[in-house]
Amino acid sequence: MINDKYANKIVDIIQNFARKSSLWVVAYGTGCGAIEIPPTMTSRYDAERFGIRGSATPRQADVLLITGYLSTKTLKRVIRTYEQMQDPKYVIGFGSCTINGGMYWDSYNTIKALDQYLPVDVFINGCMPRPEAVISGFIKLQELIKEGKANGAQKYKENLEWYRENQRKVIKNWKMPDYNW
Amino acid sequence: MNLTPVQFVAIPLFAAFLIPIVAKISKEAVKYIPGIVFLYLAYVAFTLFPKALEKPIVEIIAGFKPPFGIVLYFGPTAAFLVSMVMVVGFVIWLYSFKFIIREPSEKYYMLFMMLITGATGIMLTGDVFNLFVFFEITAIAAYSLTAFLRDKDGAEAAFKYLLIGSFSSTFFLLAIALIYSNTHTLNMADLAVKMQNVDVTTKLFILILFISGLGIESELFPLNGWAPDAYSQAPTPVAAVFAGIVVKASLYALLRLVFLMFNWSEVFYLLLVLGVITMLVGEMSAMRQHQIKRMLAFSSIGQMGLIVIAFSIATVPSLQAGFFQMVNHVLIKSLLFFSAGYLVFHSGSKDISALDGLGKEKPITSFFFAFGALAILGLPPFSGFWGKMFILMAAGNSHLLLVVVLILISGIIEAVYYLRVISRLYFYKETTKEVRRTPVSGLVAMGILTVLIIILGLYPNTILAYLKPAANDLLHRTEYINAVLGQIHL
Amino acid sequence: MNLEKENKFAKQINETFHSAVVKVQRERRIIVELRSDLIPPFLSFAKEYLSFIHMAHYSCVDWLEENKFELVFMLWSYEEDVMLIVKTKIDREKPEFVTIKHLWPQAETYEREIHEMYGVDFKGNDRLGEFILEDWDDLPPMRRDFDTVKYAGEHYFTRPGREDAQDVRETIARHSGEEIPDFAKKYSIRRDEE
Amino acid sequence: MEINWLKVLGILITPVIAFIVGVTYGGLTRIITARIQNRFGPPVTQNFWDIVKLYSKKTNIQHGVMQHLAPVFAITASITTLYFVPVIRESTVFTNLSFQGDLIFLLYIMVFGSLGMALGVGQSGNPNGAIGVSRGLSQMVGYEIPFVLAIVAIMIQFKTTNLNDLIAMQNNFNHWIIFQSPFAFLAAILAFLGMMGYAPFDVVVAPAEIASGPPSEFGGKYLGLMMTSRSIFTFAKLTLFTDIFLGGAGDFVTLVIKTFALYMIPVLTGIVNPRFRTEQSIRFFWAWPTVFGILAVLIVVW
Amino acid sequence: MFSISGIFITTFVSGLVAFLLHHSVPKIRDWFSIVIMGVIVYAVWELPVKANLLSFKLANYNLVFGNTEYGRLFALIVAVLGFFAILYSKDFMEGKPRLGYFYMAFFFSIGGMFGIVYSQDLISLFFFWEIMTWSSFLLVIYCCKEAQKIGLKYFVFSAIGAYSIMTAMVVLYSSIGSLQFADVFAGFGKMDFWSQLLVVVLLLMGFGVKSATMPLHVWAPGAYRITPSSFTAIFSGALSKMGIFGIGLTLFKIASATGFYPWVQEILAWIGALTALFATFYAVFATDAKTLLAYSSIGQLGYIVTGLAIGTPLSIAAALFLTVMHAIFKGMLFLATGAVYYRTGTTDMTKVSGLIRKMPYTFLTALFGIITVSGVPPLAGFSGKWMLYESLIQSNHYFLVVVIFFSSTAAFLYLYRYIFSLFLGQEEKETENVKEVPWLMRIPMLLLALATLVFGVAPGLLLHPVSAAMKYLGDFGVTYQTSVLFNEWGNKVDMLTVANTIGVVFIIVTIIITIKGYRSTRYVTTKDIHTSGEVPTENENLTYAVDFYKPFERALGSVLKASVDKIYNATGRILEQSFDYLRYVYTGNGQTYAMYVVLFLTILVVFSELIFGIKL
Repeated sequence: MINDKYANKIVDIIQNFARKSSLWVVAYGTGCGAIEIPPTMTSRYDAERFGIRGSATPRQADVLLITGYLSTKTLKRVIRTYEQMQDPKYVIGFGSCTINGGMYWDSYNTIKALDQYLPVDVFINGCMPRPEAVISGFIKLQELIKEGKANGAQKYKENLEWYRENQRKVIKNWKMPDYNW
Repeated sequence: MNLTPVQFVAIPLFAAFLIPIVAKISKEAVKYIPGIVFLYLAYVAFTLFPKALEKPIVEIIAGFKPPFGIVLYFGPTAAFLVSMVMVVGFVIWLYSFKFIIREPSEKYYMLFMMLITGATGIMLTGDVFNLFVFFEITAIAAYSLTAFLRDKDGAEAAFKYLLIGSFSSTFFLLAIALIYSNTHTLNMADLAVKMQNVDVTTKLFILILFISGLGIESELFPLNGWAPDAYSQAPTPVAAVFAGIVVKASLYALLRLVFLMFNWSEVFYLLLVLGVITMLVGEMSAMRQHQIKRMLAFSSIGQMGLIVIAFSIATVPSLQAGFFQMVNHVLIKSLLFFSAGYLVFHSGSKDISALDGLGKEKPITSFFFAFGALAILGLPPFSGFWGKMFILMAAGNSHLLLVVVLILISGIIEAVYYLRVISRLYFYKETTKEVRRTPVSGLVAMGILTVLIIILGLYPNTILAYLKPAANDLLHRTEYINAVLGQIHL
Repeated sequence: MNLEKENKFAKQINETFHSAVVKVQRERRIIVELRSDLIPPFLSFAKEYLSFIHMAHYSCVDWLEENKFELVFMLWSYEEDVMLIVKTKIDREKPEFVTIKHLWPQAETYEREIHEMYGVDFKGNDRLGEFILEDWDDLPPMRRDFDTVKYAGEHYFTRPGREDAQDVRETIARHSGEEIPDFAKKYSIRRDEE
Repeated sequence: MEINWLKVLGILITPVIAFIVGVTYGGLTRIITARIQNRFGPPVTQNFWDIVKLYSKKTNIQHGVMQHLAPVFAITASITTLYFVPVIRESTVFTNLSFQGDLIFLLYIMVFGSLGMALGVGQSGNPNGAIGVSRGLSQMVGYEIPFVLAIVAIMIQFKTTNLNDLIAMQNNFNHWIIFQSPFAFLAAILAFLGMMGYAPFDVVVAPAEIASGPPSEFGGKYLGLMMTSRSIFTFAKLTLFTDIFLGGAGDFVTLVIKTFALYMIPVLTGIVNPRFRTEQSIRFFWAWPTVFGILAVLIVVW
Repeated sequence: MFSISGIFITTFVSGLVAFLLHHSVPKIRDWFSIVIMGVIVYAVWELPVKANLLSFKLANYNLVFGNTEYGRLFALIVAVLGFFAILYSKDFMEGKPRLGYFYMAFFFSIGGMFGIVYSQDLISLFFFWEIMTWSSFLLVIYCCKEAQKIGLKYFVFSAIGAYSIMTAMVVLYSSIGSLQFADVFAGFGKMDFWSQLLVVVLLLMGFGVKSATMPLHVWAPGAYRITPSSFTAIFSGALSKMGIFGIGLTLFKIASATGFYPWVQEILAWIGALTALFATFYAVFATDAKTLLAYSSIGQLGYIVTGLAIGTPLSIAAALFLTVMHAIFKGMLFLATGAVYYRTGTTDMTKVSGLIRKMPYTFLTALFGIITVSGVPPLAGFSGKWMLYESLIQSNHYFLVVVIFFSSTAAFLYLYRYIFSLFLGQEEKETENVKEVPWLMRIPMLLLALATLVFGVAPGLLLHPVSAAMKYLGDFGVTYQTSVLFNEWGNKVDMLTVANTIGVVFIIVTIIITIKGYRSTRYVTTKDIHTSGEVPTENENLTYAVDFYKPFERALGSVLKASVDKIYNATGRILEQSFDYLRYVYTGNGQTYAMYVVLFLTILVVFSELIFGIKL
């Protein structure tokens, strides 16, 4: 419609601002870290100040929060959930387990590095991270979004082959619908 | 040859004696005799009918004038009934033509002719004792026909019939004896006059005897114990004969006597009550029958109840309705018995449950049965509709609303059991068996009945014109008396 | 210590099952060791006659050295407040046992778990399919001869920088001065030593 | 035909105003909720940014044409309802089409959107959505009784079914129907609680059990359109209630005050209440609210 | 050709001809029926309006047939719906057994209905009423063994209804001496109170059976379910209207002359409303689509009865309007359900789902159908409902309007369930290869759908014949313009404005939402849904179809447990058992029979004084 460069830029700025100020987190507690979400959301830390809100379904959500360890069984569901989210979408790795396996480093049933399987925009360290850390992670994400750098979904789309290969290595019985966008 | 009412009695009787003789020459020829007789007599009946409408034909037998001699009274009622008997007789003969194959047919036809003799005699005679004689002829022929198949059940049924029938004869004879001892006459018209002088209690006793005696043959509850067995065990055409001829004739006799001699409202009230009870009991019992012919027998009883109701209302429209329903019942019940006969014959069992899926196997016969069932329920455009309607209207005109309701309730019960059979015939089982044919004569017989039912249903005026004189004739005894006795005083 | 009711139970058990080795461990604890083929009748006996109506737990222990699996049943009597621990040993090479789900329906779930984690086959239980693990095609993971570190190393990408990670038993051993048995060493070798 | 440009203007800007007001109310609600929960709460514009974000999603998915059209149904119903409700009394610009309809018509046109939404939800194939619809419809049957009783009471009391007539009758403060027919107001406002879907009557969307229910398969522009519709619809409903019970509004300030006051009733109720199960909420509506409704009718009749 | 006798003869003879054709040249059977039905529609349309078109004397009764505006309205419903149904039948019934039988019964029932609406005396009305009854009965039992019990129930209830009419006729005839409408209407006022009451009650009962008014509705759900859908459209759309036709006549032509008319109105109105209410409840919990529609029919007929009973011009207009609308939308819905059955072989809502992409036209029909039934503007259902509510309020039936409104709201429940279960939700594996129905089946459905739209925008088109029919019923006038409805307080709804507003907004928003991000909008299958990350397998269907309204059921509690049907069934059972005992009167034993004879004689003798008044 309007191909003017500046107009596009303005639209981009507005859109990025809107995306930044409205982060809906899909309510999917994968591991023990999910226990830190309630204090983050409720009156003590009140993440809603930053427009962060829970969302019941991946269709409406913007942010996928991987709260801690991820067993292979859960990974399958997480991938599915991630793929059902609408672009633009962001992944936050939450806790040590998503970074290097944490205390489950030798478990026969948990993955050790999340970014092998999903494009992570922000990692939050800690076992488990305190709400302050969580909020700071979110704010980092917001900054990235505002600058237009939080393009994990883009990365995923472009390197789908690689991600798929990794995913398939872990999930033996691969029966997933195609990711078509 | 001069056409006279006496032929109705004489010719069948003659034919009945002729049949064994002819049988000696040719067994085949025997079969045609009753047909010829019926055709001829039907011709006679229809020729005499207009005359009878103008003026009742009274024929004196053996020269003695009434009240001393024997008279045959061929009034509108008799003319109507005789015509009916002849038509139905013809159809039944047509049907029996192929149906009676296993047994000596000459005996069957002989008995059949005897029965017709008796029945027409009942309808025509003007003499109480003659009435009794004809009554006995009919009854005896009927007993033997019941046991015609010579099996155990038939014999048992016939014996029961005989047992009850003998009560009937006894009561009848006793009544006649009482009448004669009190009035010294047996001529009915004369009796009607003279009975007025008879002591009331005697009269009442005579009446009770008549009702009990004739009520047995006309299937009034609780005197109709013989009927279900006789109907279901006798050969199918015989059942049709019972329903169509025997019962109607004896009902006519009862009504004639009552209307002539006991013209009291209480009598009609009693008859009404009996009619209602008969109807209800008949229909209710029919509902739970497992054998189709027994079911039809009980349905017959119910229908008789309905007819009795119509007559006992005792107004011109009601009598007219009664006659109409009589015709209906004769036609429809014959059709039902005929088709049921072949259905039972082919299913090999008398049970209703054995009829599953016969609709495919015997399409035409089943169709006739279904047709008959719809007709007897009083559904338009079949003749049953008008019969029921006339009766209801007549009852309504006499402000017998309760009777109307009861008739309608019995109609609902009737619907239930007839429709069940239809369902079984067509929808319970999908058979892939070959179509099995019914003999042509049977189909023709049923076809005639069907056509008659439809004609009467679409255009009841066909016979309605004749019913009013008949009703008048039965209702107004003075005309009868004048017609019979008037000749003397002229 | 009043062990009257425990002893009573022990006596009753001994009277009925002569081969049972009954030990009253302490108050409210009775341990019974039994041949594996006598377990179903014994459990039935305990439930019907000795009032142990509640099956509180059902588990399995891997005795690698003896080449046996030990099945452990824990039954509880509400009437006497006594726990009955029933132990039996079955063959480790071809582990088979019969189901007891007709006695306690909840046993079915325990059996499914034991089947998945140890590979014990329960005759009569028709739901021994996939339970918690999804698409598992290796040794049953709770067997002691299953090398979880090796498995994780083979199957999962391991981020470098975790070289100092070690088996918790070793750490405990080091701190407490306890000696690690030989067989255990086999399964707890430090990565860098390997 | 002469075109009244003022009316055209009204038709164009009324939905926009309704949207702005509705979105602001939504933001305020969140702040108020937050304050009551001892939180700070999001900015007032939060809802607006939410909607903008949803519109600027880069991908949108739909499961079929009915899902595609469902938000259209919803917003059509919202805007049509708005057009048939007199927004500002005796204003050429803001009466729109209200002279063409009446109360019963409004009751029915309000369902249009829900029906379309329900169809779209059905096509999404998500069982949670269907469960939500099932609950929503059941609950609707619940609150419809007191609401209709209230409306009927008012209609027979004032012998009119036209909203404009009703407003005209309430020209004075003490002629407001809330004072003339308090029971009707009670019944209607209790039904209104159910209509707005705030707690305790929010079992329809119950995020924790059925994943937000009906809209669970809607995202991106579809959800954005739905939220837009909801904002407009909220405003339309509030205006309708103001018109019926509070004598309408002569200017925007009055309108905002009255509607906001009305809006606070379900919002504040919602904040402090847990959630009813479906049958509980139905039973609730069939108890006291219905009694109030019947009382309202009886009082009018006698 | 365009004489009444022509119509009758054509219909009935065509029935027979179609039967014969089935057995001789089955190829032309269908087209023959379609052409004939088309001719009949034309003939009915062209038939002049005259009270006495044909009269003759049959069996001492004068039978009169004539075309009144009132009858014409119903005749047109029958003819048009019949035409559509028969058009639909060609493909729908293909390959089914007993087609000759089907067409014969079909034509006969159509003919019966013509007879009813054209008759000007009670005898011919009853005559054709019975023809209609048994021919439709034949179609009820048409399908299978399962249908037999249902058919019997239908027949028994029909018989109860018909016999009530008959009894009323008997009473009327005995008091007035004629059964012609002209005489009956004129003479009814002079009858005594009890006869009047009896006649009115019996007539309403009789007609109420056909219009499935509670508590005489129990035959309807089963019968509607079991008949072939092409006939069910007629059954529910036209045949049940005969009851309405009769109720209309009874109320305005007969009962209005009596002193207790207001009572009759009030009671009937409440019966109608309660019928609507309870039928709606039952419909909500039905699991079979046709049962659901059957209960829906009962409910809708309840509205119509209420409308008629109120008896203000607006309410009668509403009732007649709804009558036509009900014929249209219930025709549509049954045809659509039939289409589903045609392709999937079942109408069980728990077994079929997700047909929208396979059968879009059928879905469209069903969609229009449910929007019309629910009364949501701009389709035509709204006009009827609106008039009904307005008339109820303005005639001071406050609680009635609440009941009606409530059941109308509850109707959303079952309507949504209907369309959701059949067409929406996830696609079944079994219905993978389902295609849209043939064009001959689509055309009737789509035409009817179009009709709802046209009448929705311009209700005046339909109010024209309706108001003409009302003129026949009495001095009723209703104000209307082509697209504007007026109530009695002078308020109005302009349907054209409404439709325009909705249309314009709808189209604009549709365009916007379609253009916005058109490239990035993707279609995904209904299997691709958010299920907590679980991937449903191909054979797994997650459509929520069983116990759809469990919460509502819990809220209603024990209200639903009460069922008239159970009472009827129990009565039937008890009666049959008692009849069974009666059977033992006939023991088959000769001695017993002889004893009966003796007993009879004895009773007559002993109680002679009681019986004859003479002591023996």
